[in-house]
Amino acid sequence: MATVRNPASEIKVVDAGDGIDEEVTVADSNIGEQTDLWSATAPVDRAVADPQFTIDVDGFEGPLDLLLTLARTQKVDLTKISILALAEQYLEFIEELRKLRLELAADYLVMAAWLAYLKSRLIIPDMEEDDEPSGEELANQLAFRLQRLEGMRNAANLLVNRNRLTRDVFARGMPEPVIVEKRSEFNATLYDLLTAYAAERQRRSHSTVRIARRAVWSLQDARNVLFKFIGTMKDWASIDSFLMEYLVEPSMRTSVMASTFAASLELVREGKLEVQQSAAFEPLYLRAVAPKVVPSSTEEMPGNHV
Amino acid sequence: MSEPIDAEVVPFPHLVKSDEARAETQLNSQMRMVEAMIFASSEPVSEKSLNERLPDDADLPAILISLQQTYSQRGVNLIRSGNNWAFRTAEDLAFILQREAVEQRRLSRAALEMLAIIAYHQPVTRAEIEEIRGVVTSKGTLDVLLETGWIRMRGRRKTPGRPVTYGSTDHFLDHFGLGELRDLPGLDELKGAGLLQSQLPVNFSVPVPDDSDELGEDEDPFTLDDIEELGLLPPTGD
Amino acid sequence: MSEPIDAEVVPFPHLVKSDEARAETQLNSQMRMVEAMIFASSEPVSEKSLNERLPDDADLPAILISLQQTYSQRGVNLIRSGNNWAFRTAEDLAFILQREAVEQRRLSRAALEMLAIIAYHQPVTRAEIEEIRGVVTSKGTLDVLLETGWIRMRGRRKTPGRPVTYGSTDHFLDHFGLGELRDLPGLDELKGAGLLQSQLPVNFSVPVPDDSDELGEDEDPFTLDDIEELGLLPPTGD
Repeated sequence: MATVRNPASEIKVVDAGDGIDEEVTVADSNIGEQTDLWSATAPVDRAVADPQFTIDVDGFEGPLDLLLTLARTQKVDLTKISILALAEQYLEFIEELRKLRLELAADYLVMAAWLAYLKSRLIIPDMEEDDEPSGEELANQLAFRLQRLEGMRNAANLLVNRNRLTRDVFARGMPEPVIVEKRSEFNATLYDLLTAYAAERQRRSHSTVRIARRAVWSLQDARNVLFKFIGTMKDWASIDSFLMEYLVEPSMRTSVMASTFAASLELVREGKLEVQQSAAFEPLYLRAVAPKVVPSSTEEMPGNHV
Repeated sequence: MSEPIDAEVVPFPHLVKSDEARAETQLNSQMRMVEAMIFASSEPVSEKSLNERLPDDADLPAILISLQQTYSQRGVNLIRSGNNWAFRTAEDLAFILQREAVEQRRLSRAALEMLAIIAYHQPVTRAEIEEIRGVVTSKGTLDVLLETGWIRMRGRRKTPGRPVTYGSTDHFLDHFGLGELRDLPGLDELKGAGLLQSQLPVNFSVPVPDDSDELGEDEDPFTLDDIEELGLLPPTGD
Repeated sequence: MSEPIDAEVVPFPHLVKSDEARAETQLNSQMRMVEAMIFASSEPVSEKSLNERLPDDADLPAILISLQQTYSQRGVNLIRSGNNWAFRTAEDLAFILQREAVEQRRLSRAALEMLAIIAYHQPVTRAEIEEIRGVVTSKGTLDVLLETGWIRMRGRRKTPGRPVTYGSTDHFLDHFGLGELRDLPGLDELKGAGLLQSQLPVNFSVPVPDDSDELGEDEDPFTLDDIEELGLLPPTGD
């Protein structure tokens, strides 16, 4: 059992002892609690809703975000963080998740593999003739990326909490009906232009797809037809013989055959139909199942079909 | 946690001032509120609704009179109509707003689409634009686009009928902040920005627009006759 | 070409008194014009378009500074964003204006993070944004941001593939009450720490974590005062 708490983030691993109720709760509330702008990525809420699946790695914006959250549990300035300890923590965390047999996105595993490599590079002294960056350099790179991400998080937070137009600060509510700007007579932004272009091309590309769509005979269609003929099928009859009228349209042929075959198997399972075929690729013969059956012999089978 | 007892508190000016001065400060602060409320409102504000948002002891008539005086010599005046109040440009300055008033026109969706197609697919003929858009182009839309100064007639395609080819202008690049035509985002960027969905037919492509101002091999320059016919002559004086 | 010798020069205030008075009247009248032009619009007005409508000899920067001072203590302030100017309600009056507040569109955390990266790192490509965030950008996040009008496609990076670069808009400055990009909160600190570079700065290093309890050369032991001040004493029962 391990519990780590800090005001910025919370990672809790609780082992109830029987290995089943193992629960991992991750709450990341590091940014923007005081603003209504962050759409809540509330893993906690999800955890409450579904106690069997209390970790949602989706709550993290990728492995770097997870690392950053873990780093905060070290309760130190990011510039003083132990990358080695952080790597171990990440690997442990991932291991913990895998014990729960949770599906993890590939990039979390890639990061785990990289951190395992980094760990080995940090522990084993660097070879002199090694061309690759040293363990320390790799660690610095990671630390840099973490600091940079955190820097941006903080910046975003500072930004959205400024006094903002239409929320804290207001423009003239009743502008006078005169346009003061005189940049050009026509007004359109590049974004307008691109949106229009993309939407237009998209629309046309879709209509192409629609034309290519094939008509399909549904299973239900096939069942309906089989039911219609089932009364007349006292004797063995080739499947083609009563599908003739539906096979006229060449594009429908495959679909009609496939659906009818599937439907006939279904009816066989329900005990309403019998199916027979002398060999692979030979014609299929169908017959209704009579309430009291005298088993029919193969001699009665008409053999005049191709 | 514990603060030193002799912490320095920023003194508010009116604390040490006379009652008169205090009243003035209060009036000032309430004037600011009324000023902001009238400014931000999308319609003239009633005295009732101003009163609702002011402290109970506020003397609204006095505030309004003060404000009106303050603004009386400015470029903007506080105007009363009935029991409602609004800011208005001073009447003697109306000329400055009207003189240069330019109507901003928004391009219709069809015009924007066409403009984009001309930009990406240039040099392109009207029939080709219609082929891409799948609809017949109204003559007016092309006229509006020509009026913007963002597109121009380039020349004539060397095909039967010798249709006019269209392309974009330098003014187009200027307006949309593009260094060159090749700066128009390509397929990957349009997808990346979420403007195009990712499921597209295999043969879907976004052309890289031709940069050169020079006519292509399949284009002819305009002849004198063309210029007359298409009305390309610069307007001459009466 | 030859100017009359007695051409009227904008008189400096220290000249003869009548000239001084005249200059003041002139400044006043031009202030009124600028005031009216900016006040009439709800959008920021560019210096260019202000200048176009002022007399040639007008000193726009001086007028704007004067106006800004005049309004600094009022309920409505004159605000600069980029090269544009607008009147905005004073920040401390937000509480009384909540009625006017427009429901803000909620941006996802990812979108806001991207917005910050674009603002602080601009011009920045999508790949660079993804590098900083360590994740692939979900489809449409950029689209949502573009729709806000706060970011724009700027151009293309001169590297293989010529990826589109993104940057912020004037509307972004206006919305977040920034005079210019240099006013971005925390910008200097980020720059100083080398965190706005795309590559690891040369001198960047993470101190080797020191597990030992012994202090480094650049550390002093806590004094008793520190311990009290920082609340390092073990909590005692109530």
